[in-house]
Amino acid sequence: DVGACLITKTDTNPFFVKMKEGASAKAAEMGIALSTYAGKIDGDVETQIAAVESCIAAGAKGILITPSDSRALAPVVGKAREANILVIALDTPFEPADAADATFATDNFMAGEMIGKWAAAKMGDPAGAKIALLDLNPSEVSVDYLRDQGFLQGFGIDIKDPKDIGDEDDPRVVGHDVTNGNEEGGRTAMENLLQKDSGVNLVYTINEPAAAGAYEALKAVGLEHQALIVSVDGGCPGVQNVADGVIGATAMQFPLLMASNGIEAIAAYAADGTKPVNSEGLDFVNTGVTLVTDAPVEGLPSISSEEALHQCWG
Amino acid sequence: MGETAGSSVQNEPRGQDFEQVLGQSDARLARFEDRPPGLIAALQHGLHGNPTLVPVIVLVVAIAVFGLIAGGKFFSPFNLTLILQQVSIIGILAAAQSLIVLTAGIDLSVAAIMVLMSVIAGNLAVFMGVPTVLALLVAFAGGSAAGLMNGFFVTKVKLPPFITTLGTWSIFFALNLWLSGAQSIRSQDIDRNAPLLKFWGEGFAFFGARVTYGSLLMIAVFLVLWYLLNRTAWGRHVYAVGDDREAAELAGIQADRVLLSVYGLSGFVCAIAAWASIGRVGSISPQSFYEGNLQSITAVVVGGISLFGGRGSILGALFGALIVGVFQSGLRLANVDVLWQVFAIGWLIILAVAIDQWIRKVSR
Amino acid sequence: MGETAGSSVQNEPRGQDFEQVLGQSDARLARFEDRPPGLIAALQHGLHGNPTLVPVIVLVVAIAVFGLIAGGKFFSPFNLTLILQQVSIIGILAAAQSLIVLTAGIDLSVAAIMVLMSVIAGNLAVFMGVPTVLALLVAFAGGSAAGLMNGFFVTKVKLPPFITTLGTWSIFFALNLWLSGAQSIRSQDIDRNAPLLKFWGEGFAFFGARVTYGSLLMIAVFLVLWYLLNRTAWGRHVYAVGDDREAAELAGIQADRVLLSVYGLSGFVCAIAAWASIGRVGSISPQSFYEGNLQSITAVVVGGISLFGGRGSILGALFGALIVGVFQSGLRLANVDVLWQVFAIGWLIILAVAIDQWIRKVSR
Amino acid sequence: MSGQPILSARGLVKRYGRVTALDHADFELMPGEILAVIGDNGAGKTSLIKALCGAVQPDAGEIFLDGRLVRFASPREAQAAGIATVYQTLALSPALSIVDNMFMGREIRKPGLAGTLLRALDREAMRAFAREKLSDLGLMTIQNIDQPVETLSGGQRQGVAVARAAAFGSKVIILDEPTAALGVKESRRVLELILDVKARGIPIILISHNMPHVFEVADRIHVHRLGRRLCVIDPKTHTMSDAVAYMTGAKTPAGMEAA
Amino acid sequence: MSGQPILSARGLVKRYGRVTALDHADFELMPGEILAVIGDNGAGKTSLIKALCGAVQPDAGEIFLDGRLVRFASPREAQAAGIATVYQTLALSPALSIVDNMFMGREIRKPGLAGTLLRALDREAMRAFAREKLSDLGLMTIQNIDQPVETLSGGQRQGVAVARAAAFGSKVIILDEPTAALGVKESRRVLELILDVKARGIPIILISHNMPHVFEVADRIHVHRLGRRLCVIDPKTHTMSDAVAYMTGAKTPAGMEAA
Ligand SMILES: Nc1ncnc2c1ncn2[C@@H]1O[C@H](COP(=O)(O)OP(=O)(O)OP(=O)(O)O)[C@@H](O)[C@H]1O
Ligand SMILES: Nc1ncnc2c1ncn2[C@@H]1O[C@H](COP(=O)(O)OP(=O)(O)OP(=O)(O)O)[C@@H](O)[C@H]1O
Ligand SMILES: O[C@@H]1[C@@H](O)[C@H](O)OC[C@H]1O
Ligand SMILES: [Mg+2]
Ligand SMILES: [Mg+2]
Repeated sequence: DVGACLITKTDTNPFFVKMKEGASAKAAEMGIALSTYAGKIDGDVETQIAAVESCIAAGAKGILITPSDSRALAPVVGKAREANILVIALDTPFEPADAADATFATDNFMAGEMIGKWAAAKMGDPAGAKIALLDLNPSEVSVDYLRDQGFLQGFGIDIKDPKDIGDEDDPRVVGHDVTNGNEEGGRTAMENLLQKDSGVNLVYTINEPAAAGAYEALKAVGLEHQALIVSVDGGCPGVQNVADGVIGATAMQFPLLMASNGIEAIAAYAADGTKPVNSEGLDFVNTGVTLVTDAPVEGLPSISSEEALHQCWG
Repeated sequence: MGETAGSSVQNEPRGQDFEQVLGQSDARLARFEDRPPGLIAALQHGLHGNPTLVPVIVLVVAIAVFGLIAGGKFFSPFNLTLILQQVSIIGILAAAQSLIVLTAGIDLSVAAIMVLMSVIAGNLAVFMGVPTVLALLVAFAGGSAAGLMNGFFVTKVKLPPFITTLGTWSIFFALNLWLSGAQSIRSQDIDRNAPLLKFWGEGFAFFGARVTYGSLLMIAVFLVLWYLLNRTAWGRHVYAVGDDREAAELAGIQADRVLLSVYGLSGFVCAIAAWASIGRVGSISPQSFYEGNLQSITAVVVGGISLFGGRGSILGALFGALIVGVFQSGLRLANVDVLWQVFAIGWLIILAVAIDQWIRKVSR
Repeated sequence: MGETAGSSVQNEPRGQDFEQVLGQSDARLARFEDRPPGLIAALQHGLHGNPTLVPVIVLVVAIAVFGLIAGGKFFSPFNLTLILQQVSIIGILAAAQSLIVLTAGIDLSVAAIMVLMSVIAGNLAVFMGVPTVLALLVAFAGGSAAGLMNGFFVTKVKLPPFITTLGTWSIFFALNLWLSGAQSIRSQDIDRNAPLLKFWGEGFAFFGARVTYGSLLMIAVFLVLWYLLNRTAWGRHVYAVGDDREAAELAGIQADRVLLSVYGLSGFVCAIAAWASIGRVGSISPQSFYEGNLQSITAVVVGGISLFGGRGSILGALFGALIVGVFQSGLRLANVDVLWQVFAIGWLIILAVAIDQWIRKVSR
Repeated sequence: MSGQPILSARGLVKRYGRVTALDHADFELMPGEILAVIGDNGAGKTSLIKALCGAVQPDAGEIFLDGRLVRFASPREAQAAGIATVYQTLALSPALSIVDNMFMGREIRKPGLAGTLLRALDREAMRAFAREKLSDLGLMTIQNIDQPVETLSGGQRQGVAVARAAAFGSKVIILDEPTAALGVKESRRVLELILDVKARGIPIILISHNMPHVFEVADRIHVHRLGRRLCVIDPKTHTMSDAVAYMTGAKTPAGMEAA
Repeated sequence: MSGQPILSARGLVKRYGRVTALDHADFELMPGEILAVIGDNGAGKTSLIKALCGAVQPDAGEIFLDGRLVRFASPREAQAAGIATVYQTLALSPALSIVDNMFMGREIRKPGLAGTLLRALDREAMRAFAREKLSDLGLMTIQNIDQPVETLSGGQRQGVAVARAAAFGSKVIILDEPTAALGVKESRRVLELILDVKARGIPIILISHNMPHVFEVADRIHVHRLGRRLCVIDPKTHTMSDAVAYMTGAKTPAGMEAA
C-alpha cells in the first residue's frame, strides 16, 4: 500500500485545517494511508524537519508540505527526494522552487494585485486614497510581502523593492502594522493606523481574520463606512463577511484543491513514476485565485459572495 | 496549683547572681534617625517606603517623553483612552498573574485558559443555543476549574508552578484547538445569537475620549483584588504563603488551601478576561493572544511585583500594563518599526526592574 | 603568650560545676538503620540515593512503550539514531540551560542567542567573504558576550534571571530579524561558500543507523560540562551559589564572578548549538527554534534538575531531551495529531516531574 | 503531680532516610507543669515536639490529648486543639509586619457588616492587642509595630514568636530553645513569662540547653537520648551534674521512672 | 595586654533605613587575646563584626588590620587577609556535602597535570582533612562526611561551621554566638577549641550572651550598647553583674577605658 504525508505550517489556521480535510478525504477515496503533521506555530522549522524525517523513516511514497521557511526546509526535502519520495510544496513555494518536485500554489502576488486593482477601480479616485496595510508579522515572510506588494502594485503604487514591505514613499500609504494574522492583531493594528491618520479609507489585510478585526476597530469609532477593506483567502467565514459587507473584496484560494491534487499526484507517481508538470510559464502549478466581491468592477472577472459560498476553500 | 513547688521560689529574686541588676536596666535598644543623608538618597528612601510609586513615576515619565516625541496625537484624550482599551485584556490577565506571582509562582497558562474559555462560551452561546448567561457561567466554572487544576499540581503533587503551567499550557492549547477546530467565531454571528458576549466592548464617549466598559472592568478587577489582598485575612495569608511557605504553615496557615484558592481565583479572573476579550476583539479567535502569557508576566514585573513572592502591590501590575501600552503606542506614533518596538520593550523590561531594584537596595 | 592570664586556669577542670561529668560521656548521637521498610519504599529509597536514575528509567520505559505501540518502525536503528539527531540541538541548548538552572536561574534567551549567532556566522562566512573559521570565532565570542550581558544584569544590576532574559530575548530576537532581514540563508549558498558551517550535519552509517557528528557533539558537550561541574572547584562553587547564594558569599565565594562565568559559558554553549544547528537544519533560518527556549527548559525539568538551583545532575537534561524526543517520535510514528502530541507533551512534563518529586519525598 | 497527663505519647517513631530521629519515644506532660526536655544536639528533641504538634507525621506511635487519641495532620489542627508552639526556626514571615505575623491565622475582623460581609480586618484592634502583648514581654522597644519582621534582630524576632505563642496557646505551650538567641535581659523576660503562663494554669514544654534555666523553672525534666526518653528526673532531687551525665551518656539512670 | 591592636576600627557607622545599627563604634582586638563582645539583642554586635569582615560595607569609619587601613569589599577579601568568621546564620550550603562546605572556596586540587591542567579536585585529600578536623571537635559522630548539610541537626551544623573557621582562620577568628544552638557537651568542645586556637596564638572575637562562658574564656570584654562600644572591661577585675549592668544600661561605667 501507498503511504503519504501532509505537513502543514500549523494546525491553528483554518486554511491548513481545510487542506488537511481535503487531503484526508482524497486519500481515503484512493486508498492511500495518509499521515498528517504540523508545526506548533508559524515558523516552526524544527518540527517540520522532524516530520519530513519521520516520513522518510516510515517509508512514505510522497510528501505534501507547506514549508514554514521556504529556504530552511529545502535541504531536508532534498534528503527525502534522494530516498525516491515525491515532494510537492503546497501553498508556499520553496526557494528555489525546484527544491520540490512540484508546487501547487496560489499566485500570492497576483492575489494581491487582484484586490489592488479592484480597490483602485472601486474608489474611482485613487489619488485621494489613504491606505492602511495590515501585514502578518515582523519576519516579513514571502506570503506576507508577495500579497502586500502585489496589492500596492495592483493599486498603482511604485513598490520599489518587491521583497521589502514599507520601502515605498507614496504619501497615500498611511502605514503598515502587523496582525499575526488574527482578529485581535487586526483590531489593534487598525486602531494604531487610525491614530496616525483617521482619514484612512482603504485597508489591505493579510487575511480575513485580520480583516474582521480591522472592521471592529473601524466600527468602534463609527468609521466602518468610510473605509473599504480588502483581503486574501476566501475562507467561508471570510466570504460570509463579504456578504455581510465587512470585506469589500477578497481573493479566494483553493487549499482543498491543492491538497487533493497533491494526493492524486502521489498516487500517479506511486503507480508509474510520473511527476506533475508546472503551469505554462510558471515554476509552479497554479491552483488559481478568484476575486470574490458583491460589487464587481469593469474589466475584472469576479464571482459574488453567494457563488463563492458554494465553493469556499473547495 | 498550690502543690507544685518546682525550683522557682516565689517573690524572691530569681535566676543567676549576675541577673539581679536587671531591674534597673534601660529600655532603649537602638538609635533611630529621621534625616536621610543626600538628595538622591532622600528620593530613594522616600520611594522605598512607597514602592508602588515607582511604576507610577515611570508611567508619568513615559507619558511625558512620548508626548514630546510623538506630539499632540499621543496626548489626545482619544489616544489615551485607546491605550486603556488596548491594555485591558493583558491588564486583566496581569491581575490573574499577579495573584500567582505573589505566592512565588509563575503562570504560563493564563492566556491559554482565557482563550479556551472564550471558545467554550462562544461555542455554547453562538452555535449550541445555550442561553448566553449560562454559557458565561460555564466559562467561569471552567476557568476556575482550570486554575484549580494548576493549583492541584502545585499543592498536592508539589510541582513547581513554572513546570505545572508549562505542562497545562500545552494541554489547554491542545484542547482549545480541538474544541474550536481552529475556526474563529465571527462578530456578526455573535451579534445575532449572543450579543451579551460583546458587552465589555461597548462604552461611552466624551470630549473625544472613548471609554469602554472593558477598560473600567479591568480597573474594577484590580481594585477588588487589592481589597482582598490588603484588607482581608485571606490576603494576608496569600502574602505569608508567598513570603515563606514553611513558616506560614508552622504558624497555622493551611498553605495548600490558600494556594488552591489563589489558583482557582486566578483562573476565574482569566475567565473574566475571556468575556472581556470577546468584547475587545469583536470575534472569538482561537489563535489570538499566543504571547499573552509572557505579556502578562511582563506587565507584572514592570509593575514591580517580586517574582520571589510575598512582596509588591497588585496595583503595580496595572501600572505595568499601562507602561507597556504607553510605550507601544508612543513608539508606533513616532513611526518606529515593529522590529525596534520589540527591541525597545526588551530594554523597558530591564530598565523598569533595574530602577525597582535600585529603590529596594536601600535596605541592604 | 605567657603573659596573658585570662580567667581560664590551665590543667584544671573548666566550666560550670555540672559540666565536670562530661569526661565520661558517650559518643553516639542517633541510631541508623539500613533496612528500609517495604518494597515500593525500597525502590523509592534506592532512587533517592541516585536521582539521576529516574530520567534514565523513564527513558527506558518510554522506549519500550513506543516500541509496542508504534512497532518495528520505531525500533529500527535508523529511527533511534534519528531521534538522537533530532534532539541534538535542543539537547545542547538544554545543556546551556542547565548551567543557568543550577544557579537557580532560568534563561528564556538561549534559543534566541543561538539563532542570532547562526545568522551572524552565516552572513559573515556566506555573504561577506570572511573565512569560515573566523566567522565561527566571531559567533563564539558573540554567544559568550550575549551570555555575559545576561550575567551582567543578573549580577551587577541584580535583576532576576527570568526578567533579564525575558528582556534580552526580545532584544536578541529583534537583532536577529534586523541582521537577517528575516531571510534564510540557502543550503546551496552555504555549500558553495562555507561548507565547514555544515560539518556537524555529516556523519557515518552502519547497520541502517546514521550517526551524525552533531549527535556526538551533544554528548561530548554534556560530558565536558559534567566534569567541570562535578570534578572541579568551579563546579562546586556553581552548586553552592545555586543552593544558597548568600551563604556561599559569606563562605568566601565570589558569587558574582561565578555567575558571570556561568552565563558566559552558557552563551558559549549556545554558540556551539548555533554551529550544530546549521548542520542539522542544512540552512540558516532566522525564524527557527522560536520555542527553543521553552523546549530546553522542558528537557531540563523532565530531566529532574530542580528549578530552585543547586540540585540535580546536568546529565539529567540529556536524558530529559531524549525522553521528549522519544515521545515525539513515537507519537508521530503512531500517527497522532500534532494537537494530541502537544497535549501528550504537556502531560509528560507534569508526570515526569511528579515522579521526581515522589522520589525526593523520602527525605521529608 | 498526679492524675492523668494532659498530653502524652507512646512509641513515637520518625525516620529520615536512614536516620531514626525518634526511636519508640514516650512522652508525658502533666496538667499545670513546666516540663523541660533536654538532650544532646541531634538527640531528637525537635523531632519529638514536631510530632506532638502536627508539624511532622510520625511513622508509628500514638499521641493523646486529655487522654483521647489524636492525630494532627497539620500544625493548624494542633493549634485549633490549643497547642501553641514556638519553633526553633521561629516560623515568621519576614516580609510581613509584626502585627500581621502575630495574628497570622487568627486575624480579627471588623464588627458589623464590614467584617461579616466584606470580611474586612480590624487593623486598629490588632495593633492595640499586639502592642500590649509585646509590652508584656518588654519588647516595645521595637519602634514600629508595622515594620517588617525582617528588619528585626534575631533576638527581637524570637520575642515576637514567643509573644505570639503566649497570647494564643490555650492548652499547651511548646517552646523549642526560646532563649537560645536571646540576651541576658531578654532571656529573663521569657523565663518570667513562662512562669506567668504556668501561673495561669497552662502547662509548658520547654526545650533548652541552658541548665541553670532548666533547673530554675522546670517541675520535671524529660531527658532525651538517642531518639527516645531515657528518664524523667525531678530537679529538686537531682543536680545539674546528674542531668548532664544522663543526657550525655556519662551515667545510666538506675532505679528511676525509666522510659 | 600591650602593643598595637591586630584588628581595630574607628567611628564605624552603619544605617539600615532609619535604624542606625552602628553609631560611630570603635573596636580593638589585641594580638593573641580572646575578646568577648557582649550586648543586648539589637545592640549592633552582628553589624559590627559584619563590618569588620567585609560582609557589609560601613557608611563611615575606618578599619585597620595590623595597623594598616583596610577596606574589605567582600568576605572573600577579609578571608584572604586571614580573617575567618562563623556567622550567626552559619553560611553553609544545605544541599552540598559536609566536605564540600568545609572546603568551599579553598578546595584542594590533585597533584600533577590532573590538578593543574584539568583542575581536578583531590577528593580523597579533602575527605581525610575534613574527617580530622571534625574529630578534633568531637563531631565525628556524623555518620557520613559526604552527607548533605541539610540532614544535620542545628547543633551539628554549628559544629561544621566552627570546624571550618578553626581550620582556615590564620590571623583572626570571629565567632558570632557559636554556642547558642549547642548542647552542654558540644558547647564545651567549642570553648575548648577556642582556647586551643588561642594557644596557637590566633586572637579570637567571641560574641555571646552566655555570661559564664564569656567570663570563663575572655581576656577582655567589649560591652556594646546602642550601636557603639560603651566600655571594655577586664573579667578579672569585674563581675558578671557589672557586665550585665553596663550592657543593659542599669549602670554607667565610670573612670574606665570608655569609648
Ligand atoms: N529533615 C531532616 N532530614 C534528615 N534528617 C533529619 C531531618 N531533621 C532531623 N534530622 C535528623 O534527625 C536527628 C534528630 O534531629 P533533631 O532536630 O530532632 O535533634 P534535636 O534534639 O532537636 O537537636 P538540636 O539540639 O541540635 O536542635 C538528627 O540526627 C538530624 O540529623
Ligand atoms: N538587614 C537589616 N535591615 C534593617 N535593619 C537591620 C538589618 N540588620 C540589622 N538591623 C537592625 O540593626 C540593629 C542591630 O542589629 P544586629 O543584628 O547588629 O544586633 P545584634 O547585637 O547582633 O543582636 P542579636 O544579639 O539579637 O543578634 C537592630 O535594630 C536591627 O533591627
Ligand atoms: O496562504 C496562507 C494563508 O491563507 C493563511 O491565512 O496564512 C498562511 C498562508 O500560507
Ligand atoms: Mg532541635
Ligand atoms: Mg547578632
